[in-house]
Amino acid sequence: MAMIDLPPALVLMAGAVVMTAVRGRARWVVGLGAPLIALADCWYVITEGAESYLYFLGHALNPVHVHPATPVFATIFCIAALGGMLFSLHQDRRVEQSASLWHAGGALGVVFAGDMVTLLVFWELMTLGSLVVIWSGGQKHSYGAGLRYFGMHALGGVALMMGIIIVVTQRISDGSADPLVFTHFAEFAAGWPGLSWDTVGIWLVLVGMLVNVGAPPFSPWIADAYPEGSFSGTVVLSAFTTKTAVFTLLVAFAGFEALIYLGLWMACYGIVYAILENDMRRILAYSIVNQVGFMMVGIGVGTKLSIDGTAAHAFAHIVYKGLLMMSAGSVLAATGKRKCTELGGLYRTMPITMWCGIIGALAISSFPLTSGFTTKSMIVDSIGEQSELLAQAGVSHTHLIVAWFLLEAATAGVFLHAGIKFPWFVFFQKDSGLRPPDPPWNMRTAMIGFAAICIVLGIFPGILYDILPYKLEAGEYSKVVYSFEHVMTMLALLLFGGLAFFVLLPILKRKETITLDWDWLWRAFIPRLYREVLTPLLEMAQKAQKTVLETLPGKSMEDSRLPAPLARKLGSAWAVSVPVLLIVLMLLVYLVIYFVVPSI
Amino acid sequence: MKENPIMRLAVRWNLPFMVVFALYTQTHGELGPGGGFQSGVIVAAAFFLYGLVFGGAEMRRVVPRWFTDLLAAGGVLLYVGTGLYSMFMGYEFLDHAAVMPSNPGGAEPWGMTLVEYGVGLTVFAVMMTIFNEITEGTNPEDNQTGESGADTEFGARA
Amino acid sequence: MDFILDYYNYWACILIMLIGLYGVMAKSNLVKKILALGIFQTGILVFYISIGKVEGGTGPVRAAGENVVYSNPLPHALMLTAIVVGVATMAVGLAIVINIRQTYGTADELDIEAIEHERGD
Amino acid sequence: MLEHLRTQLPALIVVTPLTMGLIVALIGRRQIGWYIAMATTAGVFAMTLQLLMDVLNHGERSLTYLMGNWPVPYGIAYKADPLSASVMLIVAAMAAVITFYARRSVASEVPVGKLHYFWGLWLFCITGLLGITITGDAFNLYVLLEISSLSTYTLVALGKERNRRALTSAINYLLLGTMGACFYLVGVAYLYMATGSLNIPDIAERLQPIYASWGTDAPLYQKTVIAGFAMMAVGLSLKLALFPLHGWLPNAYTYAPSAVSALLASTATKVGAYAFMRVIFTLVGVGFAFGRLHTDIALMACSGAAIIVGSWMAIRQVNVKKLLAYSSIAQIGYIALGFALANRDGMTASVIHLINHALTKGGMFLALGMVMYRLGGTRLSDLRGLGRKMPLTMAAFTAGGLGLIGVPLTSGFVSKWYLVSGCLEGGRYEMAAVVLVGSLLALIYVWRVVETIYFGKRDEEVQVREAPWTMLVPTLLLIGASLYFGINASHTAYIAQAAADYLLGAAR
Repeated sequence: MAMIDLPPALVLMAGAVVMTAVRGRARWVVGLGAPLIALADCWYVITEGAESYLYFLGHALNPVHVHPATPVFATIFCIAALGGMLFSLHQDRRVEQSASLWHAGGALGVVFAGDMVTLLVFWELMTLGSLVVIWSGGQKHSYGAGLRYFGMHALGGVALMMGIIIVVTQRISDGSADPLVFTHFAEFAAGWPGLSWDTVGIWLVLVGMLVNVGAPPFSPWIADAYPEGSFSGTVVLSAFTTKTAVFTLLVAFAGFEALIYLGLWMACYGIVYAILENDMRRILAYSIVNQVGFMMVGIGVGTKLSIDGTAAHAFAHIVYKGLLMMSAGSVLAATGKRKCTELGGLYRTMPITMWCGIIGALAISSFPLTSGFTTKSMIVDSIGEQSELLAQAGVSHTHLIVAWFLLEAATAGVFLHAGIKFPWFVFFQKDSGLRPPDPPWNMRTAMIGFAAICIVLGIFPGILYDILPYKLEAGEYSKVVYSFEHVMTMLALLLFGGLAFFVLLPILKRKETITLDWDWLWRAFIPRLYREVLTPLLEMAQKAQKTVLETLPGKSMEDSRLPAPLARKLGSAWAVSVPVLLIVLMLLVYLVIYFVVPSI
Repeated sequence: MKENPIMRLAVRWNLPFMVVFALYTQTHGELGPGGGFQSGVIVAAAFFLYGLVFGGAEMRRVVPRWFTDLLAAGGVLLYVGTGLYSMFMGYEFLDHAAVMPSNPGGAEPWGMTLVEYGVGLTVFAVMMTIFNEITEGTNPEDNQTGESGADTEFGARA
Repeated sequence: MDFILDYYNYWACILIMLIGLYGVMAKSNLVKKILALGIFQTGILVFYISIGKVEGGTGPVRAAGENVVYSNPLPHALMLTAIVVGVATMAVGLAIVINIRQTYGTADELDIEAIEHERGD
Repeated sequence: MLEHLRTQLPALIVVTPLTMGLIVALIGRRQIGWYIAMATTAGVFAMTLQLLMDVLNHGERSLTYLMGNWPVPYGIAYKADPLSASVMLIVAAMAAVITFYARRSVASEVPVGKLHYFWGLWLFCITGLLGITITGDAFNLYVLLEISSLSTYTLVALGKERNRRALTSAINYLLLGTMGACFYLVGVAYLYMATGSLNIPDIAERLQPIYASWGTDAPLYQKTVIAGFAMMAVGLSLKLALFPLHGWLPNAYTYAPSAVSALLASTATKVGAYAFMRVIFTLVGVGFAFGRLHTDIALMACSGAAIIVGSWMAIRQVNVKKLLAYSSIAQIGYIALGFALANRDGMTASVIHLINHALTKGGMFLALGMVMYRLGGTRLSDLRGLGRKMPLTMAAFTAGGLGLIGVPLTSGFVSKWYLVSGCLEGGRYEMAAVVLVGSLLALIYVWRVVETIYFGKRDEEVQVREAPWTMLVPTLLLIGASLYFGINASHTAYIAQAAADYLLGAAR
């Protein structure tokens, strides 16, 4: 039964390796075949419930563990990989395609990771893949964006690694039977754990995951890096990194209240910046932050319904965000332009792209009969449900009420920035004079396929609900999702959002700007700190050193000849004298420690 | 100094005696004061004297470099070989009982003697090498002999 | 005062070592540095030999008579090895200095530094 | 006969390279030096492997060999235990692999007329390193230390054909190295004064009554022992290149011939670390060195500073060889930190990092050696865009670099895993943080090089090919081994834990 032992991630990674070697039509076979085989393998593993153990440093590693949320994430990751590869079949950048598969493989590995070492390994491999995808983007700022992206994720990766090491060490010293296991951190579900030595490891793990999920203050990397991929690369990028982090948070930190606040911040932040943005793909990138914010809230609430809602929303989100990115990618591929100010009126010649874009836009705005509606409302409703429960129990639930209102408002805001703004500025608005045709068949197929998924899941949400972590709750939910009250509330919200858009249209007219937010910290503040504080300090130190040296006995520094024993020596890079002096000083230090310190 | 008869005579007369004295020291090496270190240095000193008076090139004619190189390695090999011999004979490394298994106590001086000769040869050769290294190429008279130092251990002469 | 007088041998060794140490630190001529290193090592040699001395002991050669006190011969034997090591070090050092002198035209550390500095980096 | 020779292994391992080195020098100019060196190092490797097996299977986990069959306090005893045997194995393995590599590299960097000297010194250096590891005699350790150091000085100086700074580096190394050895020697003298013995286990035993008399009315030799230990600690810190006594290392590594840099980086400092461990744990005892004198605090301060400063300096270098040298200083900090913790995980980290870093850094220096062989320089600008020209070499370099950072699936991760575990076990959270910062800084300096390799643009279109397979294979072997030990750490962890348990057991 060799299949049992095969982690699905390896299928995609093997595909990635093969991809670098083959040419021509064989690439199509590999690109489409690998995700399909991986999908089959995923479901094989899920239905068989296979557990496969390796051993590392005496502890069991399990690369094919099935968490409750694994089926839904594994499925959508395979679908996203398939869609992404289909969309990029004509892409002539073999490296990018290979890296895309690799990236997807890493994400799939994380989803099946039963222990934290496997998690970490695939986590890093995934980052590596995405980095190459960004770099092969060929955009003007691809390289710098990739560097910043890598720096940010390396930081997160190191935090994650250290956190895992600390957690595992503590578990070993506590005598835990399975110290590596990746599971829920119970300490964090019950209110606020303080920052103590007992929890510092878990905090570091949390930080590592928050970097990838794009929580503040790490959020800007999403809008910074994703739009720098190529037209097809960004499609792939948008699917995996943040959603993998959502998955890990779902497994490890469900019910951690702080995530609600972070999520609310992200939901609002994404909207504000998306509204200010001009670049169509940056708009969509900001809306990733916004959508992931919804999921974060769901994780933070931590009830069965909210967990199901989060998983379902991640599924739906990957599809419609992929769809939107594809539609933006098609425009980019056809016109070479990214800015809303340069686009417009494309509905004439790109009808398929336009319709698919609109379906995606409706889905992201959770319009009834689209997938967004059937999933996002689960999260929002779970908040209402939970706050009612808390009210009955007599516990304070103000934060949930606030959260509920903010999310409802954000729903309207999403419609404003993504649901209307993106299609309006790209496909309608003024006539930019561009007359590009619809993209080739493979890109059209991918878009139509994803659009179909959006609609099908909107009409038959039961299909998705069946693979959710807590199927029972979701199954019951499918009866209420299309209740009259529900639909009317949503339509009212959307109408309000639409109205606001056209009222505010003059203000929303795009200008050519780049907006800085947290990235001000490292793009402006740190360089400035270096320039205006550190450099003068260093110069002062240098000056002081020179002064001290010159006041020492002997002739001045400028005199190249002897005798100036100490003064010249200390400034010299080649002399032996300083090291010898250090030896003596070290001896002195030791002797002082040994003889003088104990007697005090 | 080559022309100074007193120096020439002093060296010619002293050199044999120094070597003999060195041999005397050498033969006392195994169980008493004396031994290879001392004798090697004394022999080397004798030839240093020769070199100082007659010039390095002349000394190297008498004791060529290949010869000192050979002795330097060969002396240590003699030492190590003694140890290896005992090892292959089934004793511990440098257990001199191997030299005369019938009388282990009496074998000690024999083994030590071999070791001391090895040491003496090496010390002599190495002292000579050091002398050569330091004098070679620095004495203008040596350069006149046309000897090139290009192949010496440290001496790519720029 | 007794502290100084009773341990006069150690003070002497330490003085020799310190002289060597100063030379290595303060002299910029590499030959002098190596000579100073030799002085430093000599200090150690003397130190070892003085700790092997037994008061009233004779040289460790088998002497006639009962109850003869011998000095400890082991440090002497060790120092024989240390001398060889020291000579070897000095030989290698001087050989390198000769090379330096031939390459740079000087054996003075500061001059070498100046030359390398002019050449950049 | 063979069975007899097996009991002679401790001596044979040291004597073989010595004899062969002499024979190489004796034969002279004929160019068979490499063949002899290769055969010798391969043979020594086989012998150390056998010795390690013997030691691990032996009941007491240690073998004692008496030179000349003199009983213990009088003669020199060689003592093989799990720590020394594993360090010997790594030294012998690295020596064999690097020797195989070195043939062409050395031939291109050292004049033909000096090749026989080179290979003779090479074998002497290996003799010294192996000897330090196995000797159980404090004075013999000094002699062997000097044998290896003297040959090293000369080997470094032979790099002058490429860059004349090799000479100044060598003389600096000589002055400082001799200084360090002298301090160690003085330390031995003090301990000899106090105990009258030179055999390391014997001294340890004789120190016990001295320790017991501590704090009583008549303390014995208190100041003598303390001063002796201080001297030894300083001397060995220098040999180990522990910050701030690392001054000799960067230039010596940078300007030595490539093969010598690799040998030095992968074995010399490791052996220094071994000697330091031996002095602390076996000779004076951890209870005295750490418990009473609190050397561990000084060591941790030094190693923490080494990690930060070494990595920081590495970031600033433009010569990649020097960058690696500074990174070595940081890695030595990790090793020292491990044994300063003096708990099981820390010691394991120390030993395992000794092995892993030898493989990784050795492999990286070999990779740079191939760049040197093809391009004649190792500045950052020389590496620009080499990822396309020498893909295998550069892949090996990159993989090694990942190991330096401690990315999972590399052996560096295993080391850091144990090290952080040790830090936490000992309650040294600040040191765990230092390790973290060190990883981040390593990321930066490795990144600088990797970026240049793969994304730098070469100005001129020079024809650069991969180096010959005789150089490529050993490099890939070392890097492959370092990756293998990152994925399957069971062997290294077993050996390292055995060594750690032995040392800590001896300390109790």
